[in-house]
Amino acid sequence: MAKKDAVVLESGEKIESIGPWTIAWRKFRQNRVAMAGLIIFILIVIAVIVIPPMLGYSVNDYDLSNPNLAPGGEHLLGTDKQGRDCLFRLFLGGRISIMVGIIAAVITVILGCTIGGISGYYGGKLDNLLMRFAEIVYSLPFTPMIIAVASTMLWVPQSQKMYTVSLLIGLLSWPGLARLVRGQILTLREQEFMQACEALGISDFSKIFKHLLPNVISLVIVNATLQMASAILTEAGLSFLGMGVTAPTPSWGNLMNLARDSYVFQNYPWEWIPAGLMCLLTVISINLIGEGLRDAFDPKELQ
Amino acid sequence: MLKYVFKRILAMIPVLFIISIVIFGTVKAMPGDEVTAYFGAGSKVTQEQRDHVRELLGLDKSLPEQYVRWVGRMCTGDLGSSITLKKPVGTIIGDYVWNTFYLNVVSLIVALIFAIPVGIKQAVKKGSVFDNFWTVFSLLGISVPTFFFALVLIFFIGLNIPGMPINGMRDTMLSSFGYSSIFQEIGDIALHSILPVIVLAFSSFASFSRYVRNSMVEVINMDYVRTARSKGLKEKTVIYKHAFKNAQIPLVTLLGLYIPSLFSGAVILESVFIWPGIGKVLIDAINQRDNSLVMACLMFSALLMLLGNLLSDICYTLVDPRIKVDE
Amino acid sequence: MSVNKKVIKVEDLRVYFHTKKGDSKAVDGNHFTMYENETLAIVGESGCGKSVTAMSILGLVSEPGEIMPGSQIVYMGNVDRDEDGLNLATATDEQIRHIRGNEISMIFQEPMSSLNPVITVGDQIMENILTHEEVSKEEAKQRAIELLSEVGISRPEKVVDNYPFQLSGGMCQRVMIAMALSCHPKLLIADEPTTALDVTIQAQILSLMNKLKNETGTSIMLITHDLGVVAQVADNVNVMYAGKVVETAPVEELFSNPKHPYTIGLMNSMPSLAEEGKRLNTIEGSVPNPLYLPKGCYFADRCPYVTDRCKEGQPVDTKIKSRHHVWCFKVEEEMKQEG
Amino acid sequence: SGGSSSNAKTLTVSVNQSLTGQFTPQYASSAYDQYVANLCYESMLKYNADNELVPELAKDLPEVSADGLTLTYKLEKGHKFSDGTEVTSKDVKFTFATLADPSYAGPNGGGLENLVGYKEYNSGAAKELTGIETPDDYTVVFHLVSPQIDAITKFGGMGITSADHYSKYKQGKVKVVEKNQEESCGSGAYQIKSYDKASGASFVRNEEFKREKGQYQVDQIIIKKTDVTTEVSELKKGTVDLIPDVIETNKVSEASQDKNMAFNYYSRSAVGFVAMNANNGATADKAVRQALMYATDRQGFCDSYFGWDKKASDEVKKVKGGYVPAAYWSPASVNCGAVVRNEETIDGLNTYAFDMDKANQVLDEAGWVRGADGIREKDGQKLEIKFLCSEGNSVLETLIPMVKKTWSDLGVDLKQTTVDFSTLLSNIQDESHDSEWNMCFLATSFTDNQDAGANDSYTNNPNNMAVNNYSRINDQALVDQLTKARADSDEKQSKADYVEAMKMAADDAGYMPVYSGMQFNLYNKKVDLTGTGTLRNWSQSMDTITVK
Amino acid sequence: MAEKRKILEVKNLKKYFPLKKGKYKEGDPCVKAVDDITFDLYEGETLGLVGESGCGKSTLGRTIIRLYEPTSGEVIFEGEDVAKKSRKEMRALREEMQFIFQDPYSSLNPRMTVFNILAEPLIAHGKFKRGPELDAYVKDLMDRCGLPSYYCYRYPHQFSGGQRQRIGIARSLALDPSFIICDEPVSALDVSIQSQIINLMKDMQEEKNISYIFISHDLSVVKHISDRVGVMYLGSMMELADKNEIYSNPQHPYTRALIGAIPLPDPTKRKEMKVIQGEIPSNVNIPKGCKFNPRCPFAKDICREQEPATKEVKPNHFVKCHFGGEF
Ligand SMILES: Nc1ncnc2c1ncn2[C@@H]1O[C@H](COP(=O)(O)OP(=O)(O)OP(=O)(O)O)[C@@H](O)[C@H]1O
Ligand SMILES: Nc1ncnc2c1ncn2[C@@H]1O[C@H](COP(=O)(O)OP(=O)(O)OP(=O)(O)O)[C@@H](O)[C@H]1O
Ligand SMILES: [Mg+2]
Ligand SMILES: [Mg+2]
Repeated sequence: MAKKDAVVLESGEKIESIGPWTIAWRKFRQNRVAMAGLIIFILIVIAVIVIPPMLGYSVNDYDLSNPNLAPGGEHLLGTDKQGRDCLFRLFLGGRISIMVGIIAAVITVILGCTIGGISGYYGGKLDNLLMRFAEIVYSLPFTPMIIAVASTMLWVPQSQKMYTVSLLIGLLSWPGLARLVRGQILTLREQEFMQACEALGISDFSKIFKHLLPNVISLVIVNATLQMASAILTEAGLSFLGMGVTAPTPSWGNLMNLARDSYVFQNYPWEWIPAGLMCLLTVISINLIGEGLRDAFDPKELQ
Repeated sequence: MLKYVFKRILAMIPVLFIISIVIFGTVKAMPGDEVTAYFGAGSKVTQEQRDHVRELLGLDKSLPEQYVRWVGRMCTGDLGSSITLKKPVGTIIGDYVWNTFYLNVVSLIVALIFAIPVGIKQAVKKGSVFDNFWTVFSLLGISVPTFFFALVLIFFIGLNIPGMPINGMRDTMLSSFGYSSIFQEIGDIALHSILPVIVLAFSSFASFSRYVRNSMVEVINMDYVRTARSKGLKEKTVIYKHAFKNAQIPLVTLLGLYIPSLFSGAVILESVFIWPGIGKVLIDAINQRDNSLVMACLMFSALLMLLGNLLSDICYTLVDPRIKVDE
Repeated sequence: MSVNKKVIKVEDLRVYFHTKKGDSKAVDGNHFTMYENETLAIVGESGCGKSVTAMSILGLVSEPGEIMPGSQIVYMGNVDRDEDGLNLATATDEQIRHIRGNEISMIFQEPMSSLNPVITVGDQIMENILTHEEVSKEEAKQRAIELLSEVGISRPEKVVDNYPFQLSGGMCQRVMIAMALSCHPKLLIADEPTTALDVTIQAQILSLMNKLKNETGTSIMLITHDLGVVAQVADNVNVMYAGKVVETAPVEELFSNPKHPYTIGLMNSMPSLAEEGKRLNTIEGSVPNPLYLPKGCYFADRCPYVTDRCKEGQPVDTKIKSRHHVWCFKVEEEMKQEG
Repeated sequence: SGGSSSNAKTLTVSVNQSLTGQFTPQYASSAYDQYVANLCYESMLKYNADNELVPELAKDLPEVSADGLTLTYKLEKGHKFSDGTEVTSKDVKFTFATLADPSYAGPNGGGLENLVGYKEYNSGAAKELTGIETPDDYTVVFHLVSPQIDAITKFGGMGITSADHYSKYKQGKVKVVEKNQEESCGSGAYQIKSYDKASGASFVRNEEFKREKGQYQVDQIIIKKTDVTTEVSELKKGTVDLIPDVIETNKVSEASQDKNMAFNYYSRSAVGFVAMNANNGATADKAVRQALMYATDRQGFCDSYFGWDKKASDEVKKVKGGYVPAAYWSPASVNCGAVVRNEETIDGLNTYAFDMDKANQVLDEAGWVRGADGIREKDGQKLEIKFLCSEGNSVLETLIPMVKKTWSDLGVDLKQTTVDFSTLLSNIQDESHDSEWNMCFLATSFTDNQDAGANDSYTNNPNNMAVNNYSRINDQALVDQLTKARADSDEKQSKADYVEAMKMAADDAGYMPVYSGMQFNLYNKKVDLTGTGTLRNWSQSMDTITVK
Repeated sequence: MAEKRKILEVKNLKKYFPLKKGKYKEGDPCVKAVDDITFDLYEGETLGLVGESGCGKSTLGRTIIRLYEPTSGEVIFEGEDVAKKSRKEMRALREEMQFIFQDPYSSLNPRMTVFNILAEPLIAHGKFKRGPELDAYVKDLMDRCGLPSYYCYRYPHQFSGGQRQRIGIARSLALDPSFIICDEPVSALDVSIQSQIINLMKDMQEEKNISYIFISHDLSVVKHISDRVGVMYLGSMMELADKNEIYSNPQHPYTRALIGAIPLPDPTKRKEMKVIQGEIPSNVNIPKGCKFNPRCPFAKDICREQEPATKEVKPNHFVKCHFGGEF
């Protein structure tokens, strides 16, 4: 029997196999707000990938003869103090902010899933230990950590410093997700289909990868998106304080940091407001996607 | 109950202990020299003087020894003294933590005053225009970088309204040379709080209203709400007494978790608004490598975090009669 | 047969759920009448609209459900025999609130989840009394204690201060009953009051309800899908299928002379009624989705006697005997032939 | 701003870093804490607006013995501390004794080693600081081990604290001075009223202070902590009256646009420079250091960085915001300042004007040849420069892109990293990190008009090298020359020797002076800010500052 | 019946759940979910287990099949002690003993197609490789269980409760077991659907000569399907006998009460229901003496003091009552 998604009977009745993924996607597609979020996010990602090379500048370009130009003309968003094109830096910064968000979310998800999964699946002492560990990590502070870690990477090229930031955000934000995954696995373990696996003599491997994981994955996906949104915000905050991504590499956070110059703050709002707006827009769109996914994956409506 | 709390606190000790090691390690791993911080950057001092101070601060000892001494002193309640401010750390924290607390409490109250009715109404009118509007509004609240919002507020409001203070907690003139009355002082602080409270309350409003809404949505379809209706109760009683009373259980838990953060402060916002709070002190201390102050602040917030968990569990047992912790 | 006073008369009750996929016709043209001092049992498969019918009487149908215009739920418990009652389908919120818990009260299927977990049992009973009667708190509490002891709870003065989670399922159901009875309702709607309970407890609750009807003359609407329960406590039975009553009859009549193919199928599929050691009778297929109801008889798909006519139109009321009515083409034809 | 005492004249001064609360002259170290020390304490001598020393507590400039080993200060009678006691010679001796104390751990104790008896007192061997004699209440005599040209300033410029106030002080117990510094007891015109780290400090008159008519008209002073972002807005709003010591042309531009704002300016006694680590890698080669100096368009940088914004007023556009110093030296120096400020030229001083050909030539000659990737190398070593930058530094944001370009044209592989300031300091103030960096950017300011700062900057004393000699230049001839210049008791001779040293230092090319500039005070028109100067900031000029 | 082969012997089986976390130790406070139960099961027969909610029916079933580790006692299946098997051996044994779950919703993985659900155990036990043979087998299995085979790529949520229960049955039959424990397979279903499932199970039994342990709290269902019936109360087997024997001649007061409480579906035989008072005590504080004594209308002093032994009042009729055989 070939794998088919639909079988049409002689009577004309169509037997479709609508999987949970299909359902989620259908529901997501029907959710206009979430779709709007997705489209905005995709547009932002495309813009962030496409616009910088289109403008043809490079990070190190500067033009001291044209500082602080107002938007319009050759520089659509004007220039900053070093005569760099604001539009270029805005989108390049976006690239970095989003990258940081993605990497941090990936790290969080990997750590959160593994640790939460192990904790929930094996339980007992190990669980207790890991949850204590999560508690400890949860109460660790960002800023001194960032400084300490950054110092060990003194001569890593500037453009790669962002990885430090994303690594750290990822390393410090997993406990929340780990707890969620653990909780989910604990409830799943109580579900009868897991006991059915045991009764059927299914191997641990299949149990984890065929039964547990697919059921956790939707939770993880939802949280990964929300995690990404919050990682972007964290990065922005750190960079705003001058502890995250540092100039000349732009990021939305350190572009907003330009507002710390009172003159720029008052006279050249185009140097900092767009970064804030883009950041806001991105985070909102990701949050919308996350909410949409949460609704789409809502198990209540599966059955 | 007391026994339970006691047990929980006992269980916190090893965790705190490990946290203290990590914090100590991290702070010591930060590059930068306490001796330099001690003299202030750029002062011309000889190596001899530096060595003298190094000895004075106990930095000539090995790291484990320093750690043991630090923990030992902490256990006796001595948090050490700040090397940049030359004052006991305990005093410094005591001086600033209340400003943070005040700001956060006011914002929290403002946020709750709006968030609870809005969240409830959203849940009751799920899917309506009202619901959608506030959903988007609160989504905005959790998505906007707070400092950006603060800057925008200052830019558009603070700078344009004469007499609207854009930073600080009091008018320097008045606070320096004395208020004429307590009311003037209160008024002054209130005026200065407007912008920071808007920013903080906006973000807490966002998360709380979402929280209230979601837990109300869960609760509102419960069987007992239907039972309450079937008794002929007024809709208001049904919603507020029966539904909200249940929805507030997770909310109270959340509040329990939130209370410690009332003390720990929003670092960035305090910087932007020059709010004399503990977050600002911490960030300055980090930048200046005032390590004993940094470590004390971090331990303080870690402790608060753990206490928050405990508090939230206690709150839980207090509001929810189903939970009993006699064991 | 002496005719008791009518308590409620439901006619052409239609409750639709406006879902995204279309209108879900949970109840579609239901009709029945209830009398004082009688127990009406409503039986039927899961999803056939029993609960929705009950809820619509008290106006508890929640979004996206709607009691369609034209539906009549005329409550006559508080008026004299020949007077017009109040149509609950069109009554104002204020009017319905006055009826709820006072004239008509309701017991739900899941006793544990139907009581508010964070309010004491006593408060929940008192609340009902305080809403509808002008009494002091102490009096109300006293009444609550009395009610609890009436429904057979030992040490009621302790139980009033308990939270629902401290009581077992059976006790909770008794609390629910006490609450429902607290204002001496004319009509008690019990929506599967024993389904979640064990047989021994079920027996306790059922005998309690019987006692109640006999002592206070309250009319009871008992929703269940257990024909055994029906046989034991009901006076009249409505068999519902896909949002409609398909057969209604006094209980003895129904058990001795079931007419509708669905009723017959239902009875034959009960292990307790089946012949020893034999295969059970089954009704193949399942209840139609209320979103996509066929235009003919809703049971046509599963009916062993289906004819073309059944697939074309809706069967009409066929009277077998006094108070025994069936909605089925086959029975209609049989009746015609007979006479 | 309005206040409770409505007719009191108040001056609100903005600072954008916190006051740390270390206000006694012995401990004040940051420029902001110094403001407070200046307001509350007096020293024997101070600078006037023309950078000349004039007496304050002293009656006159001190008498210096012919051998340059004894300095005699005569105190003026009638100066009183805020607790009412008179300032006498014992207070002066007390002040220096605390600085020499074995337990003293503060930033201002350097430079006393040349005082007779310092070592003995400092090590605890002697109970008395014998190098300072107080023959009577109004005479203080300092005895030096060897002549020192800057000793007059050194001793004269120290704020004097009250011995009576700290009567608990004993040798080895200097803690009593360190405590409660926010309760000042000085003879200055003002007294601290309140202090809060986060928001600033306020001052009222010292009632014991005898002022001459027309002087010290301001009744109250507030030092208000502001945020860089809104500092100028606050000036405009009127919540601060004065933003002192501004160098960012942006801020000046902005203030200049406002009709209610005024500004004054004078040259700033500070230099921004790149220190090149002569202890590590390519920069150990003098040729490389020189070539990099040639290959840096510092004039271009200054033109851009100190250029006026389009919106700046015409008046301010006439002022030149910054210039390239001719050498790494104090612009306020009496001997060499004029050279640094390009007002004088001297023969033989290499100022390294931007010249790429020259830069290439120097490297070619030194044997650095271009490799396949365009990067020069010599003996298998790549010409790689690790440049440590401090974060949030607007100078670097302009400078780095510029040098990236020209240095890469030169065949240099520039690696740049940004760290926070404390990290930067810990890296360069410790020789063990020398192998990790080649360059860093710093700025330093000078508080006197002496050349002796150079002695520190080029010291090869292993005890002081890492802390003060960032470039790690170890040039014995230069050190000898500087030591000689400092020990000259004759001013002329000293000047000649220092000029000679300046040329030698320039040849060593350890420091690349990048900019020096004007210093502006931005203020409200209701303030009259006369009397400020290069070595006299607003807090030292309160005698002449008035508020309407 | 005696000539039939014993397929399963359960001897003194106990399963205690400790109230504290961790492993059960002698004397710990615990839930005695299964407390010393002994019975046999013969080839091709159905043993019904009835009892009120929480009396340990499911736990017994799960312990037999070793989803729970027994606290003590033996489960001998085809002559071998199940409890002594290693994990690997146990897995092989799973082919022979299977389980059907109560809840048709949570017992099927929502993220697998019916085909995968059914094929998984076959592949896991190496009976088939992926390929046409497997397809054919699964299709056939579905047909036998009354599921159209074209449904095989559907997901569980696309089925009704009855159909899901069929899938569950098909899954348990996939490995061709000789023994199946059915834990309330029809309780969640409507009467009309219930009868379909019961018929299916009976058909399968006839076809393959499978032995069932059929757990239910519905006495009429048990009566219909079983050969013998066991009545459980608070973890103990109160009475075990042939079905006709137990329904016509119940010897334990509890059994009598249970049977008396069944509402007869005959309106002409309305009886004043013989109601036993009280409810099941929690199985943490098990009453002293006979477990049933607090509710027993015939309780004597001895019942309150001494736990009765299991007596064989007639051949194959076991009663755990001091007065067994006297009713
Ligand atoms: N809130 C709702 N939204 C949409 N459909 C609903 C809603 N509530 C009930 N229905 C539909 O109405 C129909 C009748 O439901 P109802 O609860 O009355 O059935 P029931 O006969 O009480 O069944 P059960 O025996 O399971 O209690 C069902 O098909 C159900 O899907
Ligand atoms: N994993 C477990 N941990 C602790 N206690 C348990 C566990 N499983 C069951 N129990 C307890 O054991 C007792 C027997 O439970 P079991 O589920 O076997 O009852 P049951 O007879 O199947 O009831 P039901 O008819 O409700 O399914 C109950 O009191 C239950 O609370
Ligand atoms: Mg129902
Ligand atoms: Mg069970």
